[in-house]
Amino acid sequence: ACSSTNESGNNTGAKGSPSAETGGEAANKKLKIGFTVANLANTYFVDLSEGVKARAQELGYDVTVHDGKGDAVQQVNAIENFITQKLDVIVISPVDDKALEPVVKKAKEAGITVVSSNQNVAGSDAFLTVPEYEYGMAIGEQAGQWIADKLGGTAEVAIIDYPELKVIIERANGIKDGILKHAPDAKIVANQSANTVEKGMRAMETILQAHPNVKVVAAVNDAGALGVYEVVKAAKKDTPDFFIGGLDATQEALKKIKEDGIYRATIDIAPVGMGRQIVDTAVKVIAEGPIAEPIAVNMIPVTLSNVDEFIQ
Amino acid sequence: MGEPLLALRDISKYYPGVKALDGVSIDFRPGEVHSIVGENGAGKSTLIKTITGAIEPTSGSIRYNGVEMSGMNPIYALKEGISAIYQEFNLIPSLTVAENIFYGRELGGRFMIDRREMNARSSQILSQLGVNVRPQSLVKDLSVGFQQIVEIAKAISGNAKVLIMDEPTAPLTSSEVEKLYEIVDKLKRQGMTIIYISHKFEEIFRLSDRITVMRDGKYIRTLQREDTNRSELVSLMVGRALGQHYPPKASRTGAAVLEVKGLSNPQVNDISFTLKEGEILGIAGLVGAGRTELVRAIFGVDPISAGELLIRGKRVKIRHPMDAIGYKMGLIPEDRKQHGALLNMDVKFNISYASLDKIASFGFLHKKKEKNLATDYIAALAIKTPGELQAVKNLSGGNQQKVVLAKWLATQCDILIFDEPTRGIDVGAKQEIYALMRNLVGENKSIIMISSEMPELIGMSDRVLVMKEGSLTGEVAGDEMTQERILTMATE
Amino acid sequence: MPIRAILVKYGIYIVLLLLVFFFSVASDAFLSVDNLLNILRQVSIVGIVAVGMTFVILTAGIDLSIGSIIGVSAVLAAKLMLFGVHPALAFVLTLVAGIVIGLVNTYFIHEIQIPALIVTLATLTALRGIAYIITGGLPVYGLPEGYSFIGQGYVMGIPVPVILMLACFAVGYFVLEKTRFGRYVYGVGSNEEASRLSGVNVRKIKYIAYCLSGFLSALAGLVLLSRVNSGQPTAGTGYELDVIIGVVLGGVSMNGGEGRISGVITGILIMGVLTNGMILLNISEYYQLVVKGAVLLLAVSLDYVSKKRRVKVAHT
Amino acid sequence: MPIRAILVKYGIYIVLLLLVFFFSVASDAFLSVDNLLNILRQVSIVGIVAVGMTFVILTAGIDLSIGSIIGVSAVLAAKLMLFGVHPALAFVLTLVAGIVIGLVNTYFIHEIQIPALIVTLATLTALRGIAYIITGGLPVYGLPEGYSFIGQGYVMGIPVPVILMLACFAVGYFVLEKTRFGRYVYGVGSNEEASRLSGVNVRKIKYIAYCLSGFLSALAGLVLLSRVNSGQPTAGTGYELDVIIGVVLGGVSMNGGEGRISGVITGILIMGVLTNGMILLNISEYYQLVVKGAVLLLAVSLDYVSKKRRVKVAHT
Ligand SMILES: Nc1ncnc2c1ncn2[C@@H]1O[C@H](COP(=O)(O)OP(=O)(O)OP(=O)(O)O)[C@@H](O)[C@H]1O
Ligand SMILES: Nc1ncnc2c1ncn2[C@@H]1O[C@H](COP(=O)(O)OP(=O)(O)OP(=O)(O)O)[C@@H](O)[C@H]1O
Ligand SMILES: O[C@@H]1[C@@H](O)[C@@H](O)CO[C@H]1O
Ligand SMILES: [Mg+2]
Ligand SMILES: [Mg+2]
Repeated sequence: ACSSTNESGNNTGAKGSPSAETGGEAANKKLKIGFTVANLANTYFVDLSEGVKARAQELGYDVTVHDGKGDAVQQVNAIENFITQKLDVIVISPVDDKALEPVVKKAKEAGITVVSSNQNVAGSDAFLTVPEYEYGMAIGEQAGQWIADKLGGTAEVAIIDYPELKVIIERANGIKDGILKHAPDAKIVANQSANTVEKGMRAMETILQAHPNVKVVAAVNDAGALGVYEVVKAAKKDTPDFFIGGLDATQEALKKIKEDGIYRATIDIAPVGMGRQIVDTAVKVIAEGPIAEPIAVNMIPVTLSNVDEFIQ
Repeated sequence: MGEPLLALRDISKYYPGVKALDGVSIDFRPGEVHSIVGENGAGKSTLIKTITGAIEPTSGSIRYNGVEMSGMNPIYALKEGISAIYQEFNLIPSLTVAENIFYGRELGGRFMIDRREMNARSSQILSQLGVNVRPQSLVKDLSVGFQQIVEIAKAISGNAKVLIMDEPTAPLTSSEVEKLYEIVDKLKRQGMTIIYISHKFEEIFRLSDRITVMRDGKYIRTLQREDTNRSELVSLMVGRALGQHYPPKASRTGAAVLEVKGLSNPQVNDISFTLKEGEILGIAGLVGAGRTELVRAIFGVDPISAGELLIRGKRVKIRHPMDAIGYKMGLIPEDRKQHGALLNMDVKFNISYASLDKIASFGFLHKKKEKNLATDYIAALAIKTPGELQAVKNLSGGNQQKVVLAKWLATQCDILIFDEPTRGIDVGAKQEIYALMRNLVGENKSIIMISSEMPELIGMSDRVLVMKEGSLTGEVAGDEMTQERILTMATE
Repeated sequence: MPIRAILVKYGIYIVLLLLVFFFSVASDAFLSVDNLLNILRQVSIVGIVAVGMTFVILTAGIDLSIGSIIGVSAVLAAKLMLFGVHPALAFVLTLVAGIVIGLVNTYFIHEIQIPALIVTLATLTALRGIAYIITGGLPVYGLPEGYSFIGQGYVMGIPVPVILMLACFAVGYFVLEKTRFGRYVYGVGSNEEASRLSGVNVRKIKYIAYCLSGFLSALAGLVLLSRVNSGQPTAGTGYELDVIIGVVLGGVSMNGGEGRISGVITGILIMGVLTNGMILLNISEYYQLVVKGAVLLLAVSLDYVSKKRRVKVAHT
Repeated sequence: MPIRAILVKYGIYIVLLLLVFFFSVASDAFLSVDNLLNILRQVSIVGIVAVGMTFVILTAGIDLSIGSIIGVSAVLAAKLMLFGVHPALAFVLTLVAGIVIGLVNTYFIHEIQIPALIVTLATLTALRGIAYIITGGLPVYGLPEGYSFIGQGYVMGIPVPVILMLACFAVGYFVLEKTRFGRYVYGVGSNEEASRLSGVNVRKIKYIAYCLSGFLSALAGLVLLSRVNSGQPTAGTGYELDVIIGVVLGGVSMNGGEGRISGVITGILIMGVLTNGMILLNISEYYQLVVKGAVLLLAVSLDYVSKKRRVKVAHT
């Protein structure tokens, strides 16, 4: 099940996004692309790489996808190998942006086009960004709004974070600020780490013991939120005023939202579409030169009201 | 007598550089006790392992009960009533005595075991053997001697038709050995065939109907017990006649080298004695008397709770074998597999291991010196090995013991403690070791020797201490050193 | 009984009690039936696998592939059901797959004589690849309705995974303590050559141990699948460490031949109580790691120090 | 020499040659000086740690904490430098910290007699927590300019990490083959009690082995820090498996007392060549896992089968 919402990528609405046509014209030769991705154990990145692969295939390009496994060293290694292979384009979705600066410099010296995604590696020719803090803020605001509207402005809140990853720390901060923005009286009673369904379950089962009155849970991704969802349902706490929100707009989350249950919201960042856009951006850079401005992908909150547009 | 029960034909077993067995044919008759004798490395253990299928012979055939056996393996051998006590330790340390005795053929149903019944039957068997060991004890908590008794109990508890014993008495003292004789006699009366391997002539003549001699992997001759004698066996084994068994004792001994005063720990109790220069001091006692514990405490292996040690009149503290070695002491332990040899390592490694300081400068080894050291001792002790790079685990039991001896001789220490030094060693080699010990004391070194072989103890020692239950119960010297006297002191 | 003797005999159990006591005092939420069932449910997957691992380690082996078996089983069963295979059949097929993996492991370990650590590291790696290949890296959703019972259902108020785990422990206990096969598991681990010479079919014992581990890991994968309602290709990653910690904390020796199921349960519970208690106290993830490491070390120290003392006692 | 004998003696080296041959034919990019230096540089961190691990495993121990030591060292050094400590001093302090961790490991392993697996699993867990705590979970940036030399510099065209790794291997080889201490490492692993009775200071040997492992892991952490230009709290996660695979693939026995440094280099290179070659051939990540598992199994099988055959030859 692929969680892309917009295969074409034009729905991301990013300014400066090149169309497939300009790309096609610019690249007469068959490009060789290497893509090192932060962690393929994460569904989001699987989708992102699927998008890259699909678009490259349409254009007749070669792609090598490398799994960084959450280890910056692996990515340095991979980029070194890409340079030796004399690829035309290196795409990086970094575990850690700073870690890759020196090797990106080497790639540039070797005349290779470098595109960053998610985090910018200094020296890249273009950068597609998911601003992490804003991304967290987006779901935080949904939760805060819920508290303000349905819970009289106050509630016990649990945040499912994942401080083992740098970018997610930013995101969790965004969630917190988003909630407090609309519901300054909300009480955040628990922060627990989970990035998978199973860990989400374990965390929520225990949180419910310590804080049976939790009404709102916001999670740094849908996987963790789905775990929370299972637990709240099993504990029969799925009252009409309960709120669960996640991020990434995975198909499973969308399905839960559509059921009009306690899974209330997620945020779409269209990973497959973004993957396609990465390829097109590379083509554009080769044709027209580096793009200095970050290319922001759109973030669209998905709730019951608009979920049908995203479900496949 | 009639058909042989077990007929070996032309059995050979080759290892790289070693013909462990070279075309051996032997017949074993029903109901006989048939001993096999030969020097260390003659191939005795290898031979019996081919009988039980523990190893596969390179060539040759075995007929059992008139049937040709091909592809023998231990499971099948046991089913066919061939059971064996191997020379190597073959118990399960983490299981109880009873569980070991019935290991592989537990009492109970098809799936379940009946612990109560196994314990009860084990008690019976053990008391038959005249020992008082709880069937519920874990084997790993027993001393070597008791472990051996458990092995014997295990071998006789089934209803074997052929019972093979490879040096079963090596870790035992006289009273247990006596019990073993009775058992063997009884089993023989019941019609069991017993194949018995030993280096002790006393046992061989006491038990055997027939005796087969092997040398260098070859069959030499089978003799009727009545028709032969010790010196004939020895010369068949060694290939030449051997002279006087024990070398003459020293005429006099010198000053005190080691004084032990009031030494105590949980196993030994207020022990005091003196070892003199140029002396061989024997220690006698039954299994469990605490002799091993005493020398371990002296050597710094186990902690002591009271007492002091003086070396050449100076008080010393020994808390670790390192300290003991620093005072030029050496200990040849009784349990060579666990405490003596590094089995996976080669002969050279083992021989040089305790004296690396002598072949190294600033921590760097001189390979040449090391090799010479090893080859010298291989020659001096006539260690039977294809070379100094052979792994010790591939040597015969007796030759492993020689390697451990060599390790300590190489340290050139002044005070040597031998705990059962000739256990599992053949006559020829024993004599070499005896001569060597005498030479050492001749050079004004001193030796403490623990032995469970009374004749050896008496033949070699200048003086004998007797221990019982962790305490010294007496001391004998000169003409007073008789078996009876020592035994009375050891048992009271 | 003097305190020292109690410590000696029940070291690890006492650690568990101390932890329970501590968390009961520190958090109101800890000592409730609900929360205790939570803990049991949360350790159930690791617990089930630990029974198989106990057998393997007792034979002086090790099975690092269990985490990947969990992953493969979860996605395999999910895919089968999505393809319309009846859940019961999918269930059985997956368990069989677990056994087959056990066979492969044992083949290399026993016939080719490669160290178990290497063999199961290799299958750990390869099987994780297979889980990814089966799913294309994406979770498998859309399981049939009733399937959630194994992971989420209750029988008489007790979660089904807990019942499964307790059943596994009970059977494991029984087999190890009361049967011939159990004796041979200890015997093979303690002295393989002696076992062979005593007529024990060593090969068979090893095959059964690793196949049991494969089977129980597959069962755990099925429970996990049902518990999270989706087949995750990453499921079970890193579980080998949790399982080994539990088993060895419970007193099973890595050298084989020593240890008991009752200790293993306790070891698993210690880790479960610790995790649960720290979440209740809202301790940060970072400090949780430090505390876990420290408790592990202290718990085993207590156990070993008291055992060392026992040896000394035995000598007197 | 007959083919069989060559196989027996050089099994693992032949596997490496076969892989090199295969990738040279299959990919144009493989057999270039640049790429071979790439491979060496990419295995350098694991290689440096493998030397220490070899010592530890030879004494019949194991050190699972190495990955976390790498992480702690990287962030510790980074923080120290940020606080203005001179890089050279930060360097030395970090290496000392590695040694101290080795001391702690050995204390529990040797004095309290807890199995090394458990002790180092515990320190693995706790140290990772500490790495997170030091950094608050965020990478540490802003290292002084010159620092990148250790990880990224060259001396006469050879990358510095490669030089460090080769130096470690050379010293390791020398110590194990030529010195008294090396002998004792093998001896302790082969039979600890017999070694003690032979007057070997077993305690000292073990402390040195684990401290060496801690020291080299810290060194590897410093190289990693310089290579990625930032102190990552997650650095080194999971490296213990890579290191152990390399060491055991190289013929070092997990039971201690057996194996050589030359084999370890080969083992490490096999894994490095495989990873590099598969990226060059553009094999999908998922299939890479399967291939890696399979090659690992086959390589060790070849080695073991030929060794077994040697025994069989011996039997004939
Ligand atoms: N696995 C092996 N590899 C190489 N050589 C071996 C192996 N096993 C035994 N040998 C050699 O075979 C020969 C016969 O050994 P065996 O153990 O049968 O002797 P033995 O007569 O029982 O001696 P002992 O009286 O010392 O026990 C010895 O030279 C020994 O070194
Ligand atoms: N009935 C018994 N059951 C179990 N263990 C026993 C028994 N009797 C004594 N022991 C143990 O045996 C140990 C002493 O045996 P050990 O073999 O070391 O003594 P020894 O005098 O050196 O005898 P030998 O060297 O002749 O075997 C003691 O530590 C004691 O715990
Ligand atoms: O792990 C997260 C994913 O869940 C997705 O949100 C994109 O960013 C990654 O870092
Ligand atoms: Mg023999
Ligand atoms: Mg003794």
